[in-house]
Amino acid sequence: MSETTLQTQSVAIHVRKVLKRYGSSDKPALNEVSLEVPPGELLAVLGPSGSGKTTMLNVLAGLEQVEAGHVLFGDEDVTALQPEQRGVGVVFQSSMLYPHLSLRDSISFAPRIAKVPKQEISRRIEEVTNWLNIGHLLGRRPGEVSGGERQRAAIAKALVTQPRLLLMDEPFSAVDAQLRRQLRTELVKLHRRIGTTTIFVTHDQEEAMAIADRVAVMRDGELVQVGTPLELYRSPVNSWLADFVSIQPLNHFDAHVDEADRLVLLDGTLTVEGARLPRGSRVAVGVRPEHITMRPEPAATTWRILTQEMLGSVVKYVVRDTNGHEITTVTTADEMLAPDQPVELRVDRGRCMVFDAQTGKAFASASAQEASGVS
Amino acid sequence: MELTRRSFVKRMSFAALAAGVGGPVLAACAGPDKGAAAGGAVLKAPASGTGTMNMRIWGAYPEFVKERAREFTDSYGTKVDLGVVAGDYPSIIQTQLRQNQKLDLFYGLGHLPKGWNTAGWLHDYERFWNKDKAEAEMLPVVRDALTIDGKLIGLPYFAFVNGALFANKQVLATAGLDSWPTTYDELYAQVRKVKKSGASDTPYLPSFWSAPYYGIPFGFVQEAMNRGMPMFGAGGKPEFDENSGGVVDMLGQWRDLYSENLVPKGVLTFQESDWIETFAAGGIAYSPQLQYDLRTFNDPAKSKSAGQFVAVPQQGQKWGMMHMGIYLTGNNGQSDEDLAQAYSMAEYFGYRDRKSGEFVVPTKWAAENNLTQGYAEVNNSPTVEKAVRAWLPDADEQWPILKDYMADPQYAKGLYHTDWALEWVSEASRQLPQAVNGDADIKKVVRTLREKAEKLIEEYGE
Amino acid sequence: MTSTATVAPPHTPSTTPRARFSSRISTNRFGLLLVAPVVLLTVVIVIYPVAYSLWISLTSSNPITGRSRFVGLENYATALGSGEFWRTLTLTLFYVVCVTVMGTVVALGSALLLREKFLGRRVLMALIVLPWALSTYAAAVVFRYVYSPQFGFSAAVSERLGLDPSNILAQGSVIPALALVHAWQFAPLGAYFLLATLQMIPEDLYKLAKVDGVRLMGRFRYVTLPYIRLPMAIFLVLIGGQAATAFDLIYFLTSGGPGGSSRTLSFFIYEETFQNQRLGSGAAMSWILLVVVVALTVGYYKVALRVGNRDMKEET
Amino acid sequence: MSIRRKVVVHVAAVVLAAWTLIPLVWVAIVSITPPNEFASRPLRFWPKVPDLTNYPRLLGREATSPSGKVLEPSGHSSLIVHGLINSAEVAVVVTAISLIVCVPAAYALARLNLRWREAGLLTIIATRALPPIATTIPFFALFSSLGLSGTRTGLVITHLTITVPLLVWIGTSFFASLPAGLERMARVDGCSRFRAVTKVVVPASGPSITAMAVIAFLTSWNEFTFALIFNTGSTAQTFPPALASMFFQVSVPTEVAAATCLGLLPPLLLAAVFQRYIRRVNFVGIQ
Repeated sequence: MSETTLQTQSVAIHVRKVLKRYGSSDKPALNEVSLEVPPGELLAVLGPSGSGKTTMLNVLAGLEQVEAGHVLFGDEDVTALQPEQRGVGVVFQSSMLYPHLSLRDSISFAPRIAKVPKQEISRRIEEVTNWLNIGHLLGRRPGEVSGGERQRAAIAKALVTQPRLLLMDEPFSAVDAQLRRQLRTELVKLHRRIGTTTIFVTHDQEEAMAIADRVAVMRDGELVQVGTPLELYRSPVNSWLADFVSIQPLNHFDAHVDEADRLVLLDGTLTVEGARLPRGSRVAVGVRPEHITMRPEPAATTWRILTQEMLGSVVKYVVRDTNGHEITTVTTADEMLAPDQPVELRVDRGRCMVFDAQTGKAFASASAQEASGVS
Repeated sequence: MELTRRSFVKRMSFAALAAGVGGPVLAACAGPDKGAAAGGAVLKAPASGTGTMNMRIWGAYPEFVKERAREFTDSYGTKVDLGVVAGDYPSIIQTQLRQNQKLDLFYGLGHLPKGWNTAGWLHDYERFWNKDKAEAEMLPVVRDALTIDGKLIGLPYFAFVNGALFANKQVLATAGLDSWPTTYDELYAQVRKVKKSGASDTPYLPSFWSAPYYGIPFGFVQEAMNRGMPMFGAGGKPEFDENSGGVVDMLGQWRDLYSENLVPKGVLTFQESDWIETFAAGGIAYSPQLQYDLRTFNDPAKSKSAGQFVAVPQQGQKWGMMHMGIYLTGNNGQSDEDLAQAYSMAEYFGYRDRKSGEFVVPTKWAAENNLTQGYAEVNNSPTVEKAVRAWLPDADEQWPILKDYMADPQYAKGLYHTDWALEWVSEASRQLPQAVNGDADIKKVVRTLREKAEKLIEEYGE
Repeated sequence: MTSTATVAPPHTPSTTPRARFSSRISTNRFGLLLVAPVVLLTVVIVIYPVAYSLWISLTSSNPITGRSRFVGLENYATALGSGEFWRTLTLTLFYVVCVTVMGTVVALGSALLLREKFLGRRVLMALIVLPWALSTYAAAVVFRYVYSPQFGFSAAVSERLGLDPSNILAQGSVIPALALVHAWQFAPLGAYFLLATLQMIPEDLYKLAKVDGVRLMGRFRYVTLPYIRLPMAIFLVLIGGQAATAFDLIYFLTSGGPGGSSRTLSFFIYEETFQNQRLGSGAAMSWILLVVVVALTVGYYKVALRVGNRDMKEET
Repeated sequence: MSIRRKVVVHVAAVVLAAWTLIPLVWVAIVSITPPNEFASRPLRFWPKVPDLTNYPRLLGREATSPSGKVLEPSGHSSLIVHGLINSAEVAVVVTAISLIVCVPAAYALARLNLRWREAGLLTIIATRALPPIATTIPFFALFSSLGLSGTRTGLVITHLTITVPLLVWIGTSFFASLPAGLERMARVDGCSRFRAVTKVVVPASGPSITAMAVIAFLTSWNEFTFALIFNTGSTAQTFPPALASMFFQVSVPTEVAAATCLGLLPPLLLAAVFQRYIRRVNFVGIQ
């Protein structure tokens, strides 16, 4: 299928040891960050505010000059290039369109600056706006269309330049939740269609996990982990990241390994078989609520259901042991268990994320993979 | 502080700026750098007019001057760039002289040229080809006024009596008055009678009390002189003081006129147009006015009581004083040719038309606007008499009265022929109203004015 | 990948033209480049002349004789030691007070009114800009036709009412009368300015106050005033500074009269520098006036900001 | 709204309209009052026979009075006509230069986070506290050496001393209110820093820049002090001193009124047309 005539490009992006500081601040906004993005990938840069993710976007767009390091598009070193020379398309968080221009003029602005022939511009606009279903709005100004239409127009604007790289800075943060989900899906479809290397900045882990081929998580100006959503989900490099990328808050446990090679959690009310760690080591263990298997067991004495919350397809339970410890579990909404129901809990070793008690770093991923293999 | 490259560049550019702009400024501020333009042989009248002459006039009858300038251009070929100035005329022109603007022919009042000449801003008329003839034809008082430091400083623009006493016959008749006042005391007594009779609420309009610089100081000097009080002696030495009655008593009378509401409201802030309008509107019995405005008052298009305004005869009591307008020529380092062109224009406007030998412009001034001139031949010419009689009420009686005003008027030469007359007049225009409206003690005002003159003599005489 | 029709030629360093100059330099330099003309112009036509006038204020020169000498602070001492100077300064302050009071009353009144809904509101909103479009000189010329006891509008009205047309520009009333003209001319700006702020006050606050039983004046005091205090302070500073330096209004309407009753410091400076051409003492007095105006402005600003901030804190 | 409140508001609106308009309308009425009706007792609010002849006469034409008399052009016509032309020329040049210089500067001060930004703005605003008469003093000396006295160039320079600080001030607050990130978008759209300003910021600030232009024009058109001191009587005399020359001289007050109306018409029209933009002027500017 080749109804697309837009000349799209997809280059590999190489970010090499980029250092960026603002003013005289000691703490770098980007601390020797390196990142490799293969051509055509949709990469989400995820991080809390102040983590440097927007700086990363600005550095890629050329809006910020770096202090050290290099940025390459394919094999071209663009570090010294100005934004207008980089051939990137950007969808900004706010003011994504020129307030004083009609949508058509906003969208055609960049190609006009680049002196693209008029006919060619019209052709591209027609094509892109058809994809995005905003062809009928081109005569209006940004103030006269809805939020979602503005987002689509902004994307159209970024695409008509046939960018080598498409950058998006939390483009959907200003619209309501439902529309955001819809736009996300459209974005993924569009990316499939055009295949342009796309870097998408967001602080919303759900969004990042939902759309990205890979996610780069940033914190305090450093890249914490880059991986597919599944990798991040299953093998976070540290406990902070494990927390950050999970939709439901993790259950955290201090644990030690006993003589029987078991992980002993919560003073022993919960144990995990097959720790495969040195005896007596003290570790931090994180378990996702959905990875705790819960089964009603009238005879159970340790755990009882404290509260339950219906979350649609799943039910979230808070369960309490006799010592007053609480943990959260999520199960499919096949049945609803009532409070005070005695339950039995089980955690597989493969579902445990084991971190160093002091540093919070995950133990070598090899053991984790091995563990998952066992389960 | 370490001298970095940046700060050095910064300093250098400041220095360059200061040198570039500051140099000429400092030089210009040092004051007049041209010596008085004097000497040289008498010039010959130019054969033809060339170039453009700058002319600046007072705002009265600009259309008249414009028309004459056009005629001059038609006749002599010299173009005229005519500018009209009103308001603070002396300060404005002095500023322009100071700033070396090109002023070939401009209007000046009697108290101005002495200082300007001292400053070296003027070209005198000693090299004017018809200087002797023109001087011989001038009224003696005019010739005297125009002779500064023994040299002819310019040609007369006009010569009329400032503060000529006019009356509104209608109001006087209503009040039942049938004799003219012969002294200021009688005048003020009559004014009170008129008010008492109900014929007018504000029977007296002392036009010269008003806001402009040529208002109250001139009124003060002229009434004092007319009452025989000494004002300024040789070198501008003040001869009045706060202890010997004289001007103090006179100001006391003014104060009474004001506080008894015998004068229109707001007179102290009147501009010239206000005082003309107010008198023309009727309802005022007596007012010292500019002599030539008698025509305005009797012009039905401008006045509601036209035909009622007459001049009060001088029966042993002089009213008003000589007021001189002068054509002056600025000294901007011009060549003899340019100076001759300026003289040529001055001759046309302020003396005789070289081609016809007639007083063309002066006669028109006098005939059309009743603006009397510095030459008896003009003022008494049949043309002028005929023109004036055409509108003058009681012409047979009034025409000799008007001539009498011009026969031997007082002139405040003692004050006017000082370098500092302008400055003293400014000070007086601020001090005197306060004596009139009671803001300041009269004696204190008089003392201030005397001391001001003494201080100025000291400063300028240094 | 579905989009395979054509692929644009790859960007290579050799084909990328050099970036424009404005992009190559740092933000700060680019900014300085944009500011440079103004800085240069301000230095040449404002700062330099002003500094130069500081120098002039230390000299004394005679316009006619041309004698000029350095006198140090003598001009300042003379000014500060003269009764006339203090009289004009006092008069200036009185004038400033009159103008600010009248200007604020009119501006605030207009703004409060324009916040309401009424017939012709849009037209009135446009109309009130008119006085502002004139400068004080033009306003002065216009008000000559209002104030003249001979042909003024006020005279016409008072005659109709059977009153004696009074002389508004008389000793006792001249300063308020001039201030009124100034307020007439300057209030529209304040009205617009305050209106913009008034429209930001949430309607709910008034409802809340009403529910709490706060009366009209109380609602103004506790709801409106805290919001408009800062813009009002700024307006007061603007109009006050204007009034303190006004000259043309007085020049046209009274020339400082009658008898010096309206000779404010600004007009006094005009007389000294221009009529008397005593640049030295005129410059010295200008500097004193400048210091007074700046000191009052800064002081007032500080107080207003503090009060404004306090109000805002109380709110939250 | 209660009826009482409605009545009060409407009455207040009428009062405000009257307060604003009466002085202006009265001058207009005086300007069409024939001389013989002027200052009649009792004063009339409307002339019996309106007389429009002052206007053509001031513009240099003959006119026929209501009584059928053909009147010559006013003696002050060339004064007024030249004054209007000079004022327009000076105001246009002042507006153009002010915009060219102030728009970039105000933009930079508002949006580029410059060093010395505060100091610069404060200096600029401090110059506004100078009495205009005080700035004439140095120019008094400057102009005599540069030969700028009595020229349009000189007047333009003096007017810039007022308009430049003013426009930088209000321009800064205008630009500060533009949406954030406008320039960044322009940059990635292929504009250099400079083009981002000319191609995006300036067009997007249309209303603000219009307001700045109107204010510069009005300031120059209305400027009196410099024009009085440096240009009175010269060929470069602008309207205000020309009107002053009529005002202080033996002119018929009705004619002065007509001249006043002629000179005030351009600023009044301009302000009325652009008042929506002018209302945006925000003097808070700096914090």
